[in-house]
Amino acid sequence: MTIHLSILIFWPLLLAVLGGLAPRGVAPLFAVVGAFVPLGYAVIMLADFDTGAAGLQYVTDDAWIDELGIRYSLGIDGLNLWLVALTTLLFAASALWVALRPPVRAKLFAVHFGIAETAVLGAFVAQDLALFVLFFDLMLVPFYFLLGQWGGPERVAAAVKMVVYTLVGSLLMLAAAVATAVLASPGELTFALSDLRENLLGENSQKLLFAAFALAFLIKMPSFPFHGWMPDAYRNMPLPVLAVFSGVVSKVAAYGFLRIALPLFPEAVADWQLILLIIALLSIVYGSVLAFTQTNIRLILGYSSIAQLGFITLGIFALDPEGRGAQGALLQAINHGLVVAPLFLIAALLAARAAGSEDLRDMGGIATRAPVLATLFMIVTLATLAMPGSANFVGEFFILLGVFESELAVAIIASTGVILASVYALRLYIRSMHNREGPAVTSFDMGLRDAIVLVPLVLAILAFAVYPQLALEAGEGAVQAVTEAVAR
Amino acid sequence: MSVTTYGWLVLAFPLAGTILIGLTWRLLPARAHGILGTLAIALSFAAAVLAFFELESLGEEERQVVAVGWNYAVANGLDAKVSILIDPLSTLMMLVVSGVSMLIHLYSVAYMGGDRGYTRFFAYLNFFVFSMLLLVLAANFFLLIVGWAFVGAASYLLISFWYRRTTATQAGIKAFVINVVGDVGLVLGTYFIFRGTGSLDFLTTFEEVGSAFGRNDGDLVAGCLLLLVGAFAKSAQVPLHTWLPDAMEGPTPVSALIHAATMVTAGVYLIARMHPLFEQAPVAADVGAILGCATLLIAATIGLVVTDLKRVIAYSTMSQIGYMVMAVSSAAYAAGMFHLMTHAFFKALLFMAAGSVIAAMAGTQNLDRMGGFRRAMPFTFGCMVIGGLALSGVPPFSGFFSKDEIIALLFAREDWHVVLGVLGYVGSFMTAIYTFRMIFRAFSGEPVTEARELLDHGHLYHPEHPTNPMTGEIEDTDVGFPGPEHHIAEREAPMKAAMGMLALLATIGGAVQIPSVNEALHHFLEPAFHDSRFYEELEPSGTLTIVGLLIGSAIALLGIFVAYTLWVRSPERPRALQQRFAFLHRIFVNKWYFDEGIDLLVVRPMAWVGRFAASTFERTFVNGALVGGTSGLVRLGSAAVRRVQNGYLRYYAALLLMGITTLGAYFLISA
Amino acid sequence: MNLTWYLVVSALIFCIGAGGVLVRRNPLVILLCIELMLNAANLALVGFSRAHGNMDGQMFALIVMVVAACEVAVGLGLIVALFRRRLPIDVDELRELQG
Amino acid sequence: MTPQAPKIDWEALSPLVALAVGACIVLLVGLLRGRFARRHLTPALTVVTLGATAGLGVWQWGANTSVVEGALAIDDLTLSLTMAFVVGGIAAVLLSWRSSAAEEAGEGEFYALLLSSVLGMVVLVAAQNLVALFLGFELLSIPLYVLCATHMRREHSLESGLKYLIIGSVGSATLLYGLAFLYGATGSTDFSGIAAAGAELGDDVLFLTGIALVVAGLAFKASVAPFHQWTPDVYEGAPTPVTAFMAVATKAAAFGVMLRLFDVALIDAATTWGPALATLAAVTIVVGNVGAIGQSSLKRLLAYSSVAQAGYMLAGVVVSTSLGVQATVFYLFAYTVMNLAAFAVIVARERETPLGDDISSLYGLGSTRPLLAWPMTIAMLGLAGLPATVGFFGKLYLIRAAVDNDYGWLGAVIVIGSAISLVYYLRVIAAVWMRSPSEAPVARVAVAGPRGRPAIAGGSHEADAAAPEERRVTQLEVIFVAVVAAIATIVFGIYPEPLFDLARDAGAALTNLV
Amino acid sequence: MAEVLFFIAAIGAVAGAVGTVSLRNPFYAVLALVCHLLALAALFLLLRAEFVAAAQVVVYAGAVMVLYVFVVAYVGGSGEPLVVAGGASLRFASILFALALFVELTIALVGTGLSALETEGAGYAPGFGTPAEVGALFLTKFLVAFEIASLLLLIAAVGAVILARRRAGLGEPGEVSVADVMRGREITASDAPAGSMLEAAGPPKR
Repeated sequence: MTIHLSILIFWPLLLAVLGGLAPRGVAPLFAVVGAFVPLGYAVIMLADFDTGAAGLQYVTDDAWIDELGIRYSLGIDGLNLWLVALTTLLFAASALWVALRPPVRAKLFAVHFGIAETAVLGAFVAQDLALFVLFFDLMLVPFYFLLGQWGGPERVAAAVKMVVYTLVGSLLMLAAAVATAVLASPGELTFALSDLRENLLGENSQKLLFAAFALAFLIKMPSFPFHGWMPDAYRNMPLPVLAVFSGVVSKVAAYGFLRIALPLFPEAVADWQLILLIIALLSIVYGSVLAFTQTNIRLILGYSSIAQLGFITLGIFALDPEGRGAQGALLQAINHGLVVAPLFLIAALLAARAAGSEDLRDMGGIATRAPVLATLFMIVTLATLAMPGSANFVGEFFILLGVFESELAVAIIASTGVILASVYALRLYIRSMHNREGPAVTSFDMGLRDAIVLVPLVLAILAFAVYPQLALEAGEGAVQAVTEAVAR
Repeated sequence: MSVTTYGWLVLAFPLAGTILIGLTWRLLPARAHGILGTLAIALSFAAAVLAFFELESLGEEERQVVAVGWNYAVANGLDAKVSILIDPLSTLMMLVVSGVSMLIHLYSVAYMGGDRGYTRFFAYLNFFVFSMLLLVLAANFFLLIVGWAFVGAASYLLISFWYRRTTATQAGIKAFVINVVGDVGLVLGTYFIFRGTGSLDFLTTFEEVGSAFGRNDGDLVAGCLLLLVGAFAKSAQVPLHTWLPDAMEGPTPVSALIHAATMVTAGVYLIARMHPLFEQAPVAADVGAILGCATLLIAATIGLVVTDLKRVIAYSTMSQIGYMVMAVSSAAYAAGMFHLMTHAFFKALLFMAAGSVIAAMAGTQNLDRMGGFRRAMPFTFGCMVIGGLALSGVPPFSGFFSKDEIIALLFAREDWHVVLGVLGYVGSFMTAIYTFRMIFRAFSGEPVTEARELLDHGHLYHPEHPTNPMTGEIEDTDVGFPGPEHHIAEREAPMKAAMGMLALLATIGGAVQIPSVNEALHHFLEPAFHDSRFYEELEPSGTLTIVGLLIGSAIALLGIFVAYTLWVRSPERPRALQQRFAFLHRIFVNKWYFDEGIDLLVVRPMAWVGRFAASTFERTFVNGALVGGTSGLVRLGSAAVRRVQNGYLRYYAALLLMGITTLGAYFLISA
Repeated sequence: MNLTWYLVVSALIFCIGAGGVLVRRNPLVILLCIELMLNAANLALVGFSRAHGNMDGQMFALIVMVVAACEVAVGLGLIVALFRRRLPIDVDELRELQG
Repeated sequence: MTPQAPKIDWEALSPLVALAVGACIVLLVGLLRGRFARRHLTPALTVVTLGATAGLGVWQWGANTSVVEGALAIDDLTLSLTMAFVVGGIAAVLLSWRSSAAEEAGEGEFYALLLSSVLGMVVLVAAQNLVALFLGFELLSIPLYVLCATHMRREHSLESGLKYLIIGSVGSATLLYGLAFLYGATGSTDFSGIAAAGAELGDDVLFLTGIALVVAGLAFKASVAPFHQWTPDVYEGAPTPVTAFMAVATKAAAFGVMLRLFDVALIDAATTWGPALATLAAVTIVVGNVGAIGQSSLKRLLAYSSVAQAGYMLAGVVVSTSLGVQATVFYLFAYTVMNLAAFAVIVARERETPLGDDISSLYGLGSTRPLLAWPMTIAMLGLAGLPATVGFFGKLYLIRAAVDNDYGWLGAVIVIGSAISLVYYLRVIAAVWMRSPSEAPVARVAVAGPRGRPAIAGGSHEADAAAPEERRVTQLEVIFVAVVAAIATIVFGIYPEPLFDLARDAGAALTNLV
Repeated sequence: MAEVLFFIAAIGAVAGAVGTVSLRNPFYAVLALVCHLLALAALFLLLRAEFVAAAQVVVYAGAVMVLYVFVVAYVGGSGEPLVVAGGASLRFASILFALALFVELTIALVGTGLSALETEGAGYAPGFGTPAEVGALFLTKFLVAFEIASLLLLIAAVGAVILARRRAGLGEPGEVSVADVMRGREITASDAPAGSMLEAAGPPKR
């Protein structure tokens, strides 16, 4: 019983509120502090985490609402340890980025930003179904404001579309969660995952409820064909926000599959496996193909995310005995977050060099006077296309191996996704950095305030590429537990 | 120090060089980086040499040493470690790679002198060497794949080194994507093998393979074929070869190093390395051999007609690698590696010479516009001829021994491999022809303006505008384009040194393995192939060898003679021949329509699907049916509700009454 | 004379009243129709009270009369107010609020 | 025969007495000459009365007695709902303090009517026999008819009054006829008697038809589709404080009586009316949410939303378990605080801008008036049922109750409804935060009074007196209501335990349920 | 004998109801309602509800209706054409629904298993329906109802006053508002609703 996780998740909120009350000027400072302390916490946790031990660590478990059997129970294990770290890292980076370029009404921005981090972290560490759902739905609110107030031209419409579309899933999940708890509770109603895992439902109700959860997660990812909200949202969301949104929020969905769906509905998962694999496959191919037809950088990255999350879904539902697929999915979730965030920030820099345009057709030749930017961008690009030697490749290697063992054909088709990825990623790089200069391009290298954010992120990517073992070891036990649950 | 330590050092130096150059890109003057890079490789080479001796000092059977650096991805029953394997095979490769690389670095120090991207060039080049050595030293599939992809990336970076040339970037992405195809093949192949042996480590796998798979076991064959996909993509074998000719967009040293000497031979190395698997899956091996043979003929035919200097050499590279693949796939391992080595020498040499010529031509590579450089650039001419003789296998040059060794072993292999041997001779005939066609057209005949400029005024030809030789579009000389002082034919010392060195090697390189005289290489490599079924047995009889050598030299000389008659004696003859064999000529000129085929089968459909998805599907289904449909439904309902809410009190009352009635009806019915 | 008759009559009156509310436009008359409905209820109540022989129904009926009176008072007050504001005494004209 | 005077438990009866007496006093004080007395004393006294009622209610908590020959039951259900009425009442008083609606009606009368309406609600939910029920019903309605019309300068007000009166009377007539049938079928006016008789009556036609009519009558009061149509018009036309009061208190009363009647008197017919009510609930949810989309008048929008909310709460009634009762009561309170916050903001904006209750009156609120913007935002998020607001747990609780009693599909309908509702709730939030005042259409002043005063429901003289350009007079009490309600929404969204306890006691009051 | 009386009264009641609904002139409608009420009183008597009957005549037919008559006179009961805004469709629908409802109710009343309805009613109990009984009940069982009813009356009165009393700024149709005179607008009888006092008085003298 420790308070650490509570501090970890509520610190940003606290600072956000304080920042809201503080005088206008210092608000960004509050945001930075609010984002960096959790980062420190997470780093310490990484060091302190006991890889060998099974089960949860840093557990907090208090009664919250007896009436509904909802407990305030948090915990860290192999599944969420690194995702928490990733979250704190990306939020810290993004907060710093914003603090160095304060937007209008920075105070309000900081408030929503803090709420967002709290919600995401909460969703990651929650060990109670209702608590998870609560944070999962809460996540959307701050992003609605961030998109709606600081977004691009059609921000309001995009924001409404995003929230409504994704909440349709989330609310169904809410109902499903309640149903699960009510049906599964032995006596007293309980939402505690540990209890729910113990007494599972009948196969039919499992199928129904799993469908609700799956829908919610697939929409959130987003996964083909439920990505209708994505283009508008991505086109209009402010880039630093988009960095964390695309980097982290989508991972909550993937994590949800591992934490909630697989353990609670094993039989349903077994029945729906092929369907979900096919959805994942379609996401990979469709996302990749669209990614190399788009010219708007945000959309290229958006569709590439669809493909990447397709891979993650693929891994989760590989359900191979060793749990390689899930292991890879977990790793890939971290990797994708780690690469997509800097990419969005770089996109901001590119736009700054292409007279504000985010369209590839207006770019080209930006590398000429920006060697540092070009190098960082190149590293991130290669990581994105899962070049062997990057941690992303390790992730995909595990995923594909997992699928290869359960569904050979799927694996072989999916591997074309790797090829397509190399096409759209390089296309993005070449058409922005290489070739003849675009008409409005003025090439200049990145400044200190860009480097201070981007370089650490890229270093993180490199470090991860050299030694992914750490994350794998942490995840191994937990992942196997999950997959065994399904196998049983 | 132990042999593995040297192995790590071999890896460490180039990497350190890359990082150092990268970090000091602003601190040191450009030239310093050139020297730094060369130095790094030199050290690496030294380490390789030491490793060689260290290895020699070990006993026959413990000449396969594995060293584990750290666990890379050891989880869920997967054993992907950072571990290197030092054995004669990898050592030979180390030596060749680091050695040739060193010379080419040296060459580049001068050749790239005028380029604005000088520092970047050496960073890339060092990175490439590191990757190549990683590939060579990898002790498990995972690391092999890593190195494999790294060299691919390095080659991409160097191909599109002049990144503001659209032609260059296109060539780059083409090369990269095809290489990724290879990587994927390698990965999937690994899966198949891993499924059987349950380990990624080479030596474990090789031990397991016998017990894990039966002969020609389905999984194993599939795995090996997929490995071949990887090998072919990297070694530009049919049908995954189309990237290599385009890769000539890169600076000439790159072509020399990557696309002639080292990277493209990785496939050969892979097959040799995986020999236990291929011997267990002969079907796959045969496929390899046949495709290799096909490649060598196709490439040679194209080489006969291409008019681009560098591309001629590129195609000849393809065809030579075809020999090697054919060799290692038919268990002539030593011969294959031998040819790999000699080829590295003379092909690098040829490229350097070509680079010198191209420099003199101010970037132009078209043979039709060349001529008469013999007196203008004697040194280059000399090198070119030596290289040419070696390539076309004229005794006593290195190529002669290696190539004929291969063919001899093919004959020794009996049954249908004999056919391959015969075709090998056909290939070598064509080789001799196109090689000397190239040489004659570039050096003999009336000096062209550029040559004359060099002869009469002793300085290089400078066009008023730098242009892209492919498209002829005007360029500046800033970063991303060739620099202003980019024309330094054979002037500078480092170039001469490098070329001279290679010329020497190309001449005497064959000495290491002369049939029935000196079997050094064969013995040296033996420990690496101790588990091979053929290595010992496959031994051509003395007479066969002698006959082979004689036929080989005869064919080569004949080829040279033909070339001489055609392009020196009566230059109008080729035109006539073209008329005669118009059909063949068209096929050859269009490179057997491979690009078109791939474009038709892969690129176009993909693009079409993409356009369809982006324009139609996204709108009609994803946003139309799913989003628009539901929202439309809701709006409709909203409209309906608000129409009913029309403000007429009596309407409300009516609805009230209706509600009451229906409710009453329901209750009556349920009663 | 059994009680069903009385009740059927009350039902008839109730429905006439209800129908009246729908067809008339003058709020005064609509109020009258509502009175009809209430009286129908009264008749039913008294009838049932007779049937069960307990007084509750009758008491209820008396209370209803009071209520009816109150509704009338307020209703008429409203109509007067409308008239004062020079608003048309016609429910079909009063449809500012809609949609 | 000399009738034996019934013994009366004055303690238990005290809350009602307080209200009645308070009403009379306020009425009398309203007759005083002094402007101060009328303007400020009457509302103060009203608040005091309501406070006293609440206090007495707390004092009587847990007594669970039935008074005056079992005519009324003063149990925790009654008292808890009384609290809801009191909250709504106090809010209404604060919102109408210094408002022109009250002034036009004459403060004394205005507040007296308010109080008597509250009394009617208490009687309604406490009633143990049909007579008391009907009387309570009327006592709650008739004052409201008047209150709706009090803002005479706007014909909207009168129109809404008339519509409410006529439809309402039809509704109560229907109810009455239904009650008559119940009495006829069971021969008793007491719930207990009806329940007893209902046990053997089973599905007698007369009995069921009676139920049908009663359902219709009550459904009308709770604005359940298809008996909801008066709601938008009346809500829009009535003075905003009155609308707020109607929205929260009336709804609470209607559901209170539903709980009593259906879950006590008619429980044996549950198998029959259950599905009917469930269907009505589903229809209501859809109609309400769908209707609210694209409304530009905030009051209208909230009216439709209240229809939808009624649908949610009806689900709680349908399941007819004590869990359902608890869920309903809990949601009633959640609904009360959330709506009060929203209406308070609307009142404030009506007084500040010439735009009335048009959604454009909220434009740019976020940057200029955080104290109004946040309450509005929180209220909307709460009504949409998003986490960290009490609305979230309300929905959770309702769904849980529904699923618990095999009405899982109703739970699904609830969430789908909430999903649709987001469209218009988010629109309001967007208006608050994401639009600039410049986007607002040119001031569309509602029918101007003779002094060129924009006569807006809930408008205030201080506000109107100020010159149009700097009409910045927001009475503090309005902001106070908004902020308090918003805070309650959040606090109960994080620590709902107190509300749960209250709901649990209320549910326990209906002893006959599982 | 009772049957005869019943039929007379019932017919009277229904006829009155129909008259109320269908007569164009509100004034006549009111009178029709009075007839209806008297007939109803008779029915009450037949059902042994003397006091209710009496109250019906005195309170209802007497007091309440007088109120009506006054208002009609004040407002001017302009008979409206019976054409319905919703057109014939709504009217047809409403009649249809009314009929349907009637059918349902009748089914309920006839189909019920309640035996008492088949009889003349329960046996005669002494004092059933007498004022004494009523009074006693009002003071005992229905005490609450009684009190609340009284309060309700008070509130209704207050409400009526609020609504109907004069107000500054709200023009009185009977009077000429100064503003109108200033605007020099010609006040004509046509401005006043038909049947109002202004109409009777005609335009003001200048």
